[in-house]
Amino acid sequence: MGEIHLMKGNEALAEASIRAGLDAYFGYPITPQSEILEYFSRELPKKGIAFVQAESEVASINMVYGAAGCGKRVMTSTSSPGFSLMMEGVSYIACAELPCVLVNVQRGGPGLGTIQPSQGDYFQAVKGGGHGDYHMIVLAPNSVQEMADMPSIGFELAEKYRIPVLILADGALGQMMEKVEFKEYPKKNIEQNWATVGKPEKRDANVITSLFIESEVMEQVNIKLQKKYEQITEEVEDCELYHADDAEVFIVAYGISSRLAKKAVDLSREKGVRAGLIRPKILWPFPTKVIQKYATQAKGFISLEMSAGQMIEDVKLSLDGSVKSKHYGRMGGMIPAPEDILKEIESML
Amino acid sequence: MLQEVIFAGFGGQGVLTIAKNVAYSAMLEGKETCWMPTYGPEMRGGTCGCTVSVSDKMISSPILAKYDVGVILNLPSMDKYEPKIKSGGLIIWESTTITDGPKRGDVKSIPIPAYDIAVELGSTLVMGMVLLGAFIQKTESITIDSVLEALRKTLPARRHNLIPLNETALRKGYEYASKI
Amino acid sequence: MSKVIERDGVQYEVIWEKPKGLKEKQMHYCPGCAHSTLEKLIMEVIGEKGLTENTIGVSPVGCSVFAYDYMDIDMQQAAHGRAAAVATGISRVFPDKLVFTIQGDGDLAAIGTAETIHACNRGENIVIFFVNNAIYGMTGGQMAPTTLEGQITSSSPHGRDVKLAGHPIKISELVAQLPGTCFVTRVAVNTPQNVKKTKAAIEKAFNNALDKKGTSLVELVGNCPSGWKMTPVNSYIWWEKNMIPMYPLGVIKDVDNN
Amino acid sequence: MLKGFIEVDIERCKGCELCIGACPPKIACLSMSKQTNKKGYHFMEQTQNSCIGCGNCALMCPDSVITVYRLKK
Repeated sequence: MGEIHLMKGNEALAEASIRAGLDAYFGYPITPQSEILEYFSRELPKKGIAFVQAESEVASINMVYGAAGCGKRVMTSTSSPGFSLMMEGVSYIACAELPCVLVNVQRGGPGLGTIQPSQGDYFQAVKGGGHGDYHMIVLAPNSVQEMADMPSIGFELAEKYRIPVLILADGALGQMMEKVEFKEYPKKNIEQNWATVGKPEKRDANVITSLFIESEVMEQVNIKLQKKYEQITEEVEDCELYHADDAEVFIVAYGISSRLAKKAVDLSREKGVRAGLIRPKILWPFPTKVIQKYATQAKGFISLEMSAGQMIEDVKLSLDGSVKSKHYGRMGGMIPAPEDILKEIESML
Repeated sequence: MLQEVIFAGFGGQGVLTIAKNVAYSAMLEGKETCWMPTYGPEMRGGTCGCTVSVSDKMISSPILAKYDVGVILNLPSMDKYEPKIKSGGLIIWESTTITDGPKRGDVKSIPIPAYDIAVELGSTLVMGMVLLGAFIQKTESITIDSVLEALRKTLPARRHNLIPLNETALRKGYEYASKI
Repeated sequence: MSKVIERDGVQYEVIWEKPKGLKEKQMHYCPGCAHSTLEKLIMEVIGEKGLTENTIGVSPVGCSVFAYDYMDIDMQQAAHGRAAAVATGISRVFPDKLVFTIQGDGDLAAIGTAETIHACNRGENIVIFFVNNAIYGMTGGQMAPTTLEGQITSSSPHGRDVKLAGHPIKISELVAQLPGTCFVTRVAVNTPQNVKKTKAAIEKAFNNALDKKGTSLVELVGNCPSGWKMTPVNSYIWWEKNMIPMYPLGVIKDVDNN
Repeated sequence: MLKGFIEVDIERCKGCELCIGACPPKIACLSMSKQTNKKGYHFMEQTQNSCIGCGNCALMCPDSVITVYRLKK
C-alpha cells in the first residue's frame, strides 16, 4: 500500500496522470477544473514533460491532436463550456483514431451556466457531441481515489482501441478532498506504427487525417469505426453494484450522484425498502446487459442525475419497456437530497 | 459513527484551512473523510463554507443539505446555516463579532469569544484554531494531537515555528468549551 | 554532384527534375497555382538537406488540405485554422524535429488568427508557410481577410467595401511585432528569380527551426486563377500589378540581421 | 550539338503556359501542343532546338513536369 494523501480530485487526477506516463498536457483555465492546469504547470516543466497553457480550448484540443498524432500520452482538461468548444477537435480525433485522455469537470449549464457541479453534459459525452458518427469511451469516477485511478485506465483503453477517452467528472469531484493512494500504473507498451514520428526511407509516409473526400472511402472509414465501437461495446464494461442482489427498486447513477444514491439506498434499507444501486463506472459503452440482468427482479428503475434527464434514455433503451423507469434529479448546480431520492424510491413500489 | 460538519465564515478567515485540518487529522487517525468547499467565483472576501464528513465507514454522499455540527465565524454564515443544522445538533460560533446567536431551541449553542482569545494570544490569525479546539472538545471526532501532527505534515518547514502558537490556541479553545 | 546522362554521345547534366520527395500522385491544384510551386520547393529543400526522417508537416483545411497526398513525409491534417496549434502539439513532444504548416489566408488569417498569433507569440519552434492569394480558393472564391479593397469575389460581388468588410489584413507585419518570431518574410513565385528567392527563404526558415530560434513565417503572395476567374498567365499579370504592391515582397523581420 | 534540352511528363502537364513565359525571349523554344493529354489539357513541348538548359521553365512549372538537361562543361 502506497502513501495516503489528502487531495482534491483535480490534483489527484493530475498527479496520477504524471505517474501514468503523461507525455504532454495542453489546457486553458476554467472553473472548476483549473487546479488540474495549475498542478501540471507546476510539476510538468520540472519533469521535462510538455506543458502549454493554450490561448483557448479550441487550441488545446488541437495541440492534443498534434501530440497524440505523434503517438504520445496526451491529455487536456476543461469544464462544460470549454468542452463544447473542443467538440470540433474531438470529432477530428475520433475520426483520425488518435488515443488521448480528455477530462470534463462538469458545471451547470446551458450557456455560461454556473460553476456548481452538474451532470448536464451526459448526452454530449456519450452520444458523440461533435459532428459525425463517433464515440468516446466515457469514464465516470465518483471519488477522489477514482479521479486518480482513471487516467491510467483511460490511457490503456485509448491506446488499445485508438480512441479518445473522456473522464467525465463534475465540480464536486474536482473540488473535494478525500484520501487517495497512488498506485503503480502500467506504462505504454503498444507499438504505434501509425504515428507521425518522421518518415524513415523504408516505410510509407504516415498520415493523420480525418478527410476522406470520396464517399465510398468515407463510408468504409465509418464502417471500420462502427466495427470498432461494436467491439468496444462487447469488451468494455465496468459497473459498481450496491445492494443489488435482492433489490426491487434500482437507482442508476454515475459520478457524484451515485454517492447521493448510496446514501438514499442506505436510508431505504433502514426503512426496510429493498433499494439497490447500479453505478456505471463506464458510461459509454453503457452497461445495458447489467441493467437487463437486474430488470428481471426489479419493480422499477430510477435514473438519478443532476440534469433534466439524459442517462434515463439509455436506461429506457436498455429496459426496452420491460420495467417502469423514471428520471429524478436537480439542475443548475442544485443537489438532490437523499431524503427526496428516498421518496422517489418509495413511489416505484 | 458519521459526523457531518459545516465550517463557514467569510473568505480569508481560514475556514477552508480549519476544515482541512479536521479532514487531515481524521485521515491520520485512520478514519474516512471528505472535505468539500462551497466554492464561489470570488477568491477572497465572500461567504465561504466547507463541509467535512468524518466516519468509520466509507462516506457515501460528500454533498450535504443538513449538518450535525456548524462552526460559524460570521453573521451571514449564521443566517445561512443555522436552519441547516440537524435537530439536536451543535452550533459552535464566534461570539465576539457575531452578536446574535442561534435562535433555534433544538440545537445546542456554544458561543466562543475566539476573536478575543486570539487577540490575547497575540494573533487574530489563530481565531480559527481556538474554534477548532472548542470543536474537538465538544465532538471528540478527532484529537488535538492529530491536529498537531497534521500541521507538521501540511505546513511547509519554514512555517513550523507557528505550531506552538496554534497549539496554545487549540488548547485555549478546548479549555473554554469544556466550561460550557 | 548533379546527375549526368549521355545523349548522342554527349554528356548532359540534370539541371532540374521532379524532387524525390514528391509522391507520384498528381496535385489537384488548378493549372498555374502557386500552392503547387511552394510544395515542390519545400520538398526540394527537405530532400537536399536530408530532412525527410526529421520532418513532420501539417496541412490545414483549404486548398493545401491534400498536401499529404503529394509530400512524401509524415504529415497531419489539421482542423480549419488550427494548424499552428497542431504544430505546437507536435513540436512540444518532438522538440528536435522540423515541424511546419502550409496554410492559406482564410485558414490562417481568419478562423485561425488566434492560433497563429499565439503560436508566433510563444515562439513555437515551427515554420509557418502562409499562402496568401486574397481569396478562399477551395470553397469557390469567396472574400478572405486578405482580399484587396474593391476586389470582386463571389461573396463581395460589388468589390470589397472596407466600410462593411474591413481592410485587407497584413499578417506578416502583425506577427513580426511579436518577440517569438525570428524570421518573417514575404515572397512570391511569379518569376524564376522570385522562385529562387522563395527557395532560399524556405531554407533559411528550416535552418532557424533546426537551430531552435523560434517561429519563422514565410508568406507566399500567391495567385488563384480559378478564384480570380483568370487564365493562369493573366493571374500572374494581376498578381504582379495588384497583389505585390499591397503585399510588398522582402524580409520583414530577421533576428540574424538586427 | 544541343546546349540543352528538356523532357516533359505530358500526362502531368496542366497547360498553364507559365513555362512559356519563363523561357528567355531569345530562346523561345517552347510552345503549346495542339494535342491534348488524357486529362484534356493542351500540354507544352519543346519545339525549337535553341534550349540552353537554363531551367527557368522548370522553376516556374507548378507541377514538376519538366526535367532539364544542360551540356556538361
